[in-house]
Amino acid sequence: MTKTIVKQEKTQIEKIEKSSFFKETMQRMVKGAGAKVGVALLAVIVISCLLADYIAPFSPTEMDFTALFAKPNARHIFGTDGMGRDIFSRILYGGRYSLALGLSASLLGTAVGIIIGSIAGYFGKKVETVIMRVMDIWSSIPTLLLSILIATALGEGFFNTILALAVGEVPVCVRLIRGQILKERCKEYLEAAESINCPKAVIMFQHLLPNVISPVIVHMTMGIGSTITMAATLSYIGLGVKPPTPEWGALLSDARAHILNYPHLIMFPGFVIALTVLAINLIGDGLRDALDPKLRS
Amino acid sequence: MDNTFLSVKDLEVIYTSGKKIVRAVNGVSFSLQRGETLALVGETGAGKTSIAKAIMRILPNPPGKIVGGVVELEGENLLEKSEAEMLEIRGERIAMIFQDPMTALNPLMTVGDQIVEGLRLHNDLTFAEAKKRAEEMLEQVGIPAVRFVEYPFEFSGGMRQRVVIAMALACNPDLLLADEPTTALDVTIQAQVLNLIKSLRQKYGTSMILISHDLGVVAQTCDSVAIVYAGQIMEYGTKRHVFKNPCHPYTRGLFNSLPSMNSDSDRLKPIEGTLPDPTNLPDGCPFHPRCPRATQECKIGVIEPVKVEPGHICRCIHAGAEKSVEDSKRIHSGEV
Amino acid sequence: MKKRFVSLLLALCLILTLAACGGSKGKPTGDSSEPPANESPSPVQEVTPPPVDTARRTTADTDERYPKVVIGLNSDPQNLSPFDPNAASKPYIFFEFYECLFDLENNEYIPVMAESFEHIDDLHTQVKIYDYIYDHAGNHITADDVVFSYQTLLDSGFAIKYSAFADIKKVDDYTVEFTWNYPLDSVGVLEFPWCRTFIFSQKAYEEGNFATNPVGTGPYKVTHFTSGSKVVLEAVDNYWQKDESKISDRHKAKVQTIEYTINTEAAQHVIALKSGAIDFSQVVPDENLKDFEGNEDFSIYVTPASRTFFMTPNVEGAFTSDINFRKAVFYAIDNEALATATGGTVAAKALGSGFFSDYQKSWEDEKTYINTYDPELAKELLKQTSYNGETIMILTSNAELHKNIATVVQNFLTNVGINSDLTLVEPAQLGNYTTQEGWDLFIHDLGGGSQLGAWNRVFNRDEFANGKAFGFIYDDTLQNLYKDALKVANYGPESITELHNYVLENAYATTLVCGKLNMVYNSDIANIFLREGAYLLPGSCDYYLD
Amino acid sequence: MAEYILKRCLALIIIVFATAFIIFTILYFTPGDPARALLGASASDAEVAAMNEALGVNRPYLVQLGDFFYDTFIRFDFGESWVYGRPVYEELAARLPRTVLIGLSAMVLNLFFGLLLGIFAGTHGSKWQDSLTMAIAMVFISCPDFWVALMMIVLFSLKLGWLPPYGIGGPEYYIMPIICASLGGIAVNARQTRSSILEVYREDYITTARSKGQRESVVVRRHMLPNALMPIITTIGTGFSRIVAGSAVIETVFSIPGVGTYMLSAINGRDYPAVRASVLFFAVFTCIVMLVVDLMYAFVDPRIKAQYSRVRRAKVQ
Repeated sequence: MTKTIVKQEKTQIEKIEKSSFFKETMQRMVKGAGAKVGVALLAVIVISCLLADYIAPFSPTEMDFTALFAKPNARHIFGTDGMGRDIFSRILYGGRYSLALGLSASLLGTAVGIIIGSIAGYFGKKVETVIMRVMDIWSSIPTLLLSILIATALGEGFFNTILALAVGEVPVCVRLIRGQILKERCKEYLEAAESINCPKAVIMFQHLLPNVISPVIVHMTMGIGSTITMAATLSYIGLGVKPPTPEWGALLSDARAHILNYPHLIMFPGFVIALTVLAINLIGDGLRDALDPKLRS
Repeated sequence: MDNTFLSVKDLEVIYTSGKKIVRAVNGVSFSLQRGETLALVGETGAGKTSIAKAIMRILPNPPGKIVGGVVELEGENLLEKSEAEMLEIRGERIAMIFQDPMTALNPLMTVGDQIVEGLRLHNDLTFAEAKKRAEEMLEQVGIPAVRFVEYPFEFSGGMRQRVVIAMALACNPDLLLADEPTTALDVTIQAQVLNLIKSLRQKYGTSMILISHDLGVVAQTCDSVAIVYAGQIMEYGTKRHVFKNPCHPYTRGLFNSLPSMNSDSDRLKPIEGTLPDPTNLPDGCPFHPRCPRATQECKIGVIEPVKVEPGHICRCIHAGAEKSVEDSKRIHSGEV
Repeated sequence: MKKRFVSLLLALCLILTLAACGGSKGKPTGDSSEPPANESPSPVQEVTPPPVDTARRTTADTDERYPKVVIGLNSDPQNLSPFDPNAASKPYIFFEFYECLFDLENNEYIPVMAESFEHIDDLHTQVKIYDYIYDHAGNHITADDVVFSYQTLLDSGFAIKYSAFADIKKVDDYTVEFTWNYPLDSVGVLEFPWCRTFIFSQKAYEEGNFATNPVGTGPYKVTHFTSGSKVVLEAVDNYWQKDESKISDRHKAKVQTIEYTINTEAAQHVIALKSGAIDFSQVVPDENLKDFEGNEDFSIYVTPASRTFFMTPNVEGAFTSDINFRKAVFYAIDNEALATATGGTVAAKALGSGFFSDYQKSWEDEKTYINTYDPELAKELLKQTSYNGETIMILTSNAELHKNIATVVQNFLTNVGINSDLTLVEPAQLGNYTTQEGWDLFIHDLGGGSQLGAWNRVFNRDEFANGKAFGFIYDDTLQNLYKDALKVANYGPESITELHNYVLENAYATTLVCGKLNMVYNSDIANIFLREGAYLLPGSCDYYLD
Repeated sequence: MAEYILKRCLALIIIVFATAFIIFTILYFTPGDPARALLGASASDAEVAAMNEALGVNRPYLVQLGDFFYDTFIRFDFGESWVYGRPVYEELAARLPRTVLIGLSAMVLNLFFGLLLGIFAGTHGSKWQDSLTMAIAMVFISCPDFWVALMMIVLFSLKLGWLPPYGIGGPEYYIMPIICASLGGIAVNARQTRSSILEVYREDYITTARSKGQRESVVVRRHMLPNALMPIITTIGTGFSRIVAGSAVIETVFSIPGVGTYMLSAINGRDYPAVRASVLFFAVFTCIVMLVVDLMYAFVDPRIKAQYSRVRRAKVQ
């Protein structure tokens, strides 16, 4: 009789392990209507940008001088810009840059933030105060200014822009992680891990991080949205990616002089940016609800 | 039934989440004499708290909804009362104590203010009079009056539960609903709190419904007991009936899972299986999937409560004579 | 959950409406005809302003002043001290309230504060100034003030193009003597020393801060300056030059108040014009010009500007050292299409802009790589070079017009099989890159007092630290041709054409487009007066008074 | 409370010193030089070199650093802006009111409408009101603010002609810039308020309050809001730095001469004194706002306030 009970318990435990943390979050997340719309929207946008070579009717830099400032018509769905380039194709090709920019800048910023944050959170005392003071300094300089200075110092280009955008993310992320770790630090499982003297790095990244990571993931997804808008703002003041890269921000800043007579130049890129950021925020919301421990029980 | 103080008939409560409907309470009926204490006993999730909140009509209204039954307090049906009238009743005639003292008090208001709030809602006292009355209540629950101005975080768990009790009994209610008041406390504090509740009840003659899953606490404080399972009362009777002669298999299962002092059996016998899914309750007796004595009849139709002896009913077809006390003892000693 | 889904669809159409309302609202109010979808708008070359309606009374006839005019500028003057008069939007404003000894008109020095001048010998010149000059604060201007003005400019470091100037000293109360480093035999050498150096009183300069409230001697004085937003000038009642005959057209005061408002967005200028917030703007985008055609409240005046976009090859570059490659590149570019694509510019037909007096129309008659677009020829020339697909580097600034021109040039080069990459630097730092290695083609714009003056920063190797002309050219013939053309003695069509043709033979540079002034102004302004053909002098324009 | 403020002010000074050092170093290593920016493209290289010498840009790093620290922190002389030709603090003082006006009023709008929308959505949890407000908030977070600004200009000044398109003057010039600056913030605040209210909605002390027979409106006002708004206070700080970052763009579109545009033109023109001064201004201003926010937090949250008063009270008893 006892053997059967033990067997029964084991199968139950195995079942739990199989549905890992990630799969479970995904299942719960997709349940929410908002997240469904978000995922669908983002999927459409990302796929169409990746397949730009096949979908886009024209190459992004091809100039058709007979059709300058053409209004949206059969041949050019979104119309053309001042140099006869097809807006629809430029948005598709541009999407790669904007999304890559937004994603990598957020990832870079968050990754650096996590590392510094966990060090500050876990080691505490002197290390923590020093790091937190540095973060105060870092966040006291306005993000846009920091990006401008970095972009000016390093000059134009894709990777410099990523660095310039990621710089703003770090202090916020560090503060978030440290706050979370403070909550977790008093929990017993950390003392248990220390008691069997497993190395500090393992404690930090295997035990501590998974419990602390969910608000950071949510913050990061929200961050992607604002990073894309920030990339657009950087291009707007002439510091973003260098032409002829059709990054969305560049499209907007080129179009602003013609907003009166050729509104389609600014309308479509603005609209697509809004949609993408909306989709990302919806996913962020879905993630937050899915990862929220209170909702989990 | 002349001085029946509270009578609940066929109370039904449901919660809606998304498309699914959770049937928390499915036709509960019981009555309470003035000054009497009734215990609602059952596993967590059996619907005990929903019954209490339904009585006071403070179910969180987007998900929870009372869909049937009558709750008569001294003859007046509370379910038909308007919200304004309920405001008069809550705190004045019915009060409630909650399970986790750590979160039951507003962290940003002083303890005194939270008691005064209840007092001034139901009797027009000036702040000074209410303050004096609140300080008296604090003294009664064993807290020095001078701590009136302190905040909840400056109190221990036990002390906070005393404050909650003071707050509940401040307006001298007729009925006290205690939702597992001592679960979150350690044993020594638990005894003090129970004695405090008992002494205050005797002093003000307050009748009480105690919700608990701890049979020890029930035995120590209650007059009559109702065993609740999946939103229905399986067995109802005086403490003596239910403890001495448990006839419903679920009640017996509860008693069996208690470590008894005299028998030396090394393993406890838990009731197999888990609570049924409230969104699609099994037909017939909800306990039949886990019941060792389930037969075909148990699985179909509605199981009517059977009067086993005066004042002691049991909702089980096989509750009849043949399963006598010895049998339960045998199960008890673990030969089966 | 369904409700949440519905509301999210709502969010999507909310964005749509916001965008659409921006879009549809964008339709110009006028009933201007929409260009049919695929026919591209024809580039507006030149529009002459409407003739003055002699029937109406204008300020030309009387001394009465037009009350107020608001001018839209698209860059901030930032600093009103009397140095560096060519930066940002200073040239539009300074010449209303500051004055120099002379004015420059077609390479001649017209006396203003100076009564007369006399060359003592090759290296000395004496200038006599009027003895009744007073500035706005009532300070009497004497020779001491003139010397002080020059000395202050030299100390400030802003004294550019002062190679000829050696010294200045006072002769008597109203005469100063200039000493030169070399005989003044080249054209326009005194443009900066005599016509760009403002004279002000020492007392006023030392007591106040000219950066925000300057005290000049011009027909207007500055009454309000908020950097980045607004400058207000008021006409001076007791202008020092009482003798009407001596007041040249550039020093009139026909409007009482001039207000300059600053906004960098071209679209904002159009909105401000339409809503009446400003009376004049010269940065109206090409496509908006037709909004104002046929509208009697506005007049349009479009004229080429002095600014010309040059593309200079690096003669020491890997491929650009080969003349055939250079010619292939130049023939591959269609200036007409480039002008239409970048908007607000006119195709260049020769090595300069028709705006200048010393620009010869005859240059446009011969078929050169500037005025002919021949991709086939370009491909053949390319075959004679060692180029096969490597990427060359085009360098320019990230200013709007530079960026667009470079992008279109890049496209033209790709069409003939030349791969190129763009490097964009900050506009303010572009000048530094001329002597730095690494670029193959350099797109930059040049302005100046005259065509020859404009070429100074391209062909005169003395201008550059590395002793080579722009594009690392070290060619004595080019240097001598340039120096000879400058000589006053043989300054004329032949010498400048000889230089022009020599450059074209060696394909040392090409021009792409010339700037264009798209001026739209309130029809109350009868006629427009442009100093040196480019900078509006509101005080000298005529206004209808009825 | 006093020594908490003292500790923070000390930290402020350290932060200012550190920021000054960082900005100086970044500027020192930025390519390009001020003379070329000042003299323009037509100046010859010799003249540019002479000007750089005059500006003292070629002096060794440490000498310049020493000079800068000596001037700024001892003589409190921020130096003269090379581009504007007047002392930097004078220009900053002239431009400060405009940026502060837009910044602070945008923050007030943020807080007011953000909370209003958040509470409205939170208290009507998972009903259509909640989803609608969140949808609107989502829209405004997603649109880049200069795009919204341009759309508003087209709508209000061109089509309807109610407001002037740009520039400074009477209050009507500031309406659109303030709205644009606050839109993003309102959306963010609304979302945060909503989620924090939903969290507090589930707390036990809310049910306790109801069980005392308290009216729903009073439960919301006295029990729910104070607890829900606690975390919101901290987001005011981050909200502020978001507005300051946006000020440069808003000021460019509406051509309002504020500290944002001043900083932008200073960076482009390599006007080192102006860049250093305006960055220091932003850093100090942000730190002060952060300090005020923390004090507000401490003042409102009894747990922190009690720590200080207990120390005082312990002495008293």
